[in-house]
Amino acid sequence: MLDRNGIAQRIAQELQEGWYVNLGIGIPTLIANYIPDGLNVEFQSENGILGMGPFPFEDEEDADLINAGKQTITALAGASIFDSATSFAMIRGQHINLTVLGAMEVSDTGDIANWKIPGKMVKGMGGAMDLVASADNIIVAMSHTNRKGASKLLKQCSLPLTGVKCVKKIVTNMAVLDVTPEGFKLIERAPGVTVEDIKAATEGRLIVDGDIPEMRIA
Amino acid sequence: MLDRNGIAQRIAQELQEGWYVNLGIGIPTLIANYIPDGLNVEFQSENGILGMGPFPFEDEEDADLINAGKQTITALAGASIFDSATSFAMIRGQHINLTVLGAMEVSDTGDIANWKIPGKMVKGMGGAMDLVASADNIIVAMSHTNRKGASKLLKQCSLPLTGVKCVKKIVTNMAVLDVTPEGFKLIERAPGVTVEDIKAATEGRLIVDGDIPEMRIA
Amino acid sequence: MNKIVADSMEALAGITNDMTLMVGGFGLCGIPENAIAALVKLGVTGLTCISNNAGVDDFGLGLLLQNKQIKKMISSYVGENAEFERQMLGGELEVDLIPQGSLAERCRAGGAGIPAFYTPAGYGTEVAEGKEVKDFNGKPHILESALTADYALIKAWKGDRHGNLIYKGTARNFNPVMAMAGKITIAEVEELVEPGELDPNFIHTPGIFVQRIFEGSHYEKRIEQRTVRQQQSLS
Amino acid sequence: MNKIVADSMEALAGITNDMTLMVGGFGLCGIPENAIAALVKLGVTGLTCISNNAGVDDFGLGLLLQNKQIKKMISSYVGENAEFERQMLGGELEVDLIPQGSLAERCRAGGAGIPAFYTPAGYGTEVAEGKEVKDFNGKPHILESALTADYALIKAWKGDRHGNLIYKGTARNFNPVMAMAGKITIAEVEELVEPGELDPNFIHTPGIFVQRIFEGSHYEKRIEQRTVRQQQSLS
Repeated sequence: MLDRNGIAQRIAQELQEGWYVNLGIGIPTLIANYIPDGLNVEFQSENGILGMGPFPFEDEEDADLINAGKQTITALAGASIFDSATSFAMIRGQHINLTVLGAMEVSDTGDIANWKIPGKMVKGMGGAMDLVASADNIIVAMSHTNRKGASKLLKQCSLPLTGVKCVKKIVTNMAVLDVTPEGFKLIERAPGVTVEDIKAATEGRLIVDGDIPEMRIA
Repeated sequence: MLDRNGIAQRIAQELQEGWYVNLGIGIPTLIANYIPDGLNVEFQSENGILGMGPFPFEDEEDADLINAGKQTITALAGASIFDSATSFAMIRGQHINLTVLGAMEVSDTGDIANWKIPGKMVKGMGGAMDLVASADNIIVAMSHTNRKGASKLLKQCSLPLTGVKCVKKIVTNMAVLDVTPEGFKLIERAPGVTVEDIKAATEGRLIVDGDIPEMRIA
Repeated sequence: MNKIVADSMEALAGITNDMTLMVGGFGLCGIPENAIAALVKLGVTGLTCISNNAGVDDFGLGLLLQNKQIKKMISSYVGENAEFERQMLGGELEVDLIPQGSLAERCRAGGAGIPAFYTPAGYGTEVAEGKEVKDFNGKPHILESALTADYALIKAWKGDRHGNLIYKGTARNFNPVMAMAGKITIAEVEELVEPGELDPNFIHTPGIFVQRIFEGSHYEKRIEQRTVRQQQSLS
Repeated sequence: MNKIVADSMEALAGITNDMTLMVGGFGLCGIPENAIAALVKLGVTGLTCISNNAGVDDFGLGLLLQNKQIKKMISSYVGENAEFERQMLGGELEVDLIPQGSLAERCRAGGAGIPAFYTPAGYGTEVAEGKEVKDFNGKPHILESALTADYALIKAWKGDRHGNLIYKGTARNFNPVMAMAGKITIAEVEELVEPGELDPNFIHTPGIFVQRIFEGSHYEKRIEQRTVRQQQSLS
């Protein structure tokens, strides 16, 4: 089983040269720590920056320079700053090559729910609905099951949706899966996790086709 | 009868403190020469500048600083430069207080035609359709009749329209007229022009209500 | 043009109960601190506030919430504010949650004279309820309408008396689009400068979008998530 | 990121007959002079060009018209070009004239993932023919669709290898919105600078909208209407 950093590390392997990437709050944010050496990618944060750098050193924090998680950040050489409408023009206009975000539930048709638990959690969708509706390439980073052990990979989402038929790939603590017209297609197992484990933890349609390799994480 | 400068001078009297004004090509451009002393107005040109100043002195022309008529211009202190989408956001969003433009024909319901003579002149509408459709306050500056002596203030425009029911006021070489639901309402006569002259030169419905004063042009 | 007013209280002249206000900022970054403080002092109630977030319990729009001045919030994310959640779940506060990109674009549209536009964001979710749906390039989109406000309260870095503004860093965020969408836009700046000091080529918000401007004071610029990395060892 | 290509010919790689190109500029101000010259050399034909104007007879897009490379123009104003008028009235050239503001907004929409929007411009005119009409606030608006292009050819003042651009004066005009709307956007700049030389806070076009960039040469920057005023006497 992977921990949060392991999930981030595995997703980092999906990055390609020259990509613009939007990382959501939580596990996705950790991906920036695992960029392969020499690979040029730029991070966008939807509050209005492209070319986001690492967190600042202590005493160098600037209240006027934060990411969408409200964390203090830095700007790299070649960065640019813009307003919220321009930021979502980039997102909606499909100029972002990859979006990674967390989820509470994903359905085997690619629906995603991650913004609301009726009567309980009402934080809002932030930019998530724009991101999932617009991106050609969305990876969901999450744990395979919730705290009670119930699957988060479902036939149908039970929570209010963030977007429909949009998730293309899922990386969990147990597996890498593609979302296909036939359901979740198992691509890789996490170290020490069996196909049976994954079957047991997946409520939605699961396709297991031939031998499923174990992930390689450097 | 007024000449082109006289028409411009009369329209300049309509300007009010703090207004943003878009002046079309031709007679409207001349209005900038007649701003009353001490009155603060700012000129917008739809190719992307606010705070347009006078023409440059010789040898100070900048190819990267022109107005919508492609003339070299200057920028005043407090000017700003922006792209075409932002420029028309100002126009469409009704942030411009007054638009003045020329016309080939105006109808007594406020329709305007100024962009096309079928089979003959095909220059295009430029920004005129956006301007007339958006502005709350449009003054048309033109000669009362065409070169053949035919009225340009009509019951109905014969040329392809630029906009419908949008003109509020017309200043010609002969008169100042408001466009009202009942037709052209005569407000002022040009020096030396009689009400009868204006009646004869106006094809559309003309309302003459009481004594019509002569314009005062300083 | 001289749009300078003396202070935040003078800037707020004309704001009355039950009005709709836009308030710039993302989280606590780039919020009009002085105008919000003045609104608390003014005590107007029944406000509809359009703002990406709702501040935290004791800062930003949270101050207006504590003071029960807000009737309705139109936001995209309100997760940092316990009082907000309490009022909302208790039915005291109306809330319209809308996707962040749609919020930004609806403000811009309001300022740009575009009454409505199509976006894919929110299709198939509760955000789409009651909205027109239309396919473009085989993909469903929903029709979103423009937002405007009686007053927009925004914050910039520097400005001049024509109302020209520049912002600093990600404190820009929603401020430029809300400046466009306010019937009356009130800009507070950290520094008022003379016309001409701001290069016309690098102005973020042209003065035409701003009706009143004043120099704010005592900016707290609170950081919500102070996050740092370790200094590298010098070896 | 390194998006720098050696020259205009390399920048145009992939442009073939019958493609749709956006070309920045207003009149002759801010046009991509080097890319246009390279297009003439490349000799591709059947082009659909989206550009506010069509140049003059012997400069700008006029060069492509003379060379019969353009099948269709989508513009707002083409009054400065006799060859254009001849080809158009003679039926050799298809022309779609659209309001300037709608042209700018349709490009922005194309880049911003907004497939259509409502505008009052053109209602009641031939521009509205065949378009959906809808009333908002008692005023009729027409539905306009987004524009995109296979390639956008734009011109900026300075740029870096990430594709970040700044423009100078009113040479900005349509360039930023066309940069957004090109599937492949080719930017030519007067000066390539190192990343970091352009202040992130004052970049007009973020690099994400640009796929290729090169430093142009021999800019003629022709002035269409040289207009000057008299020097004041010194008395």
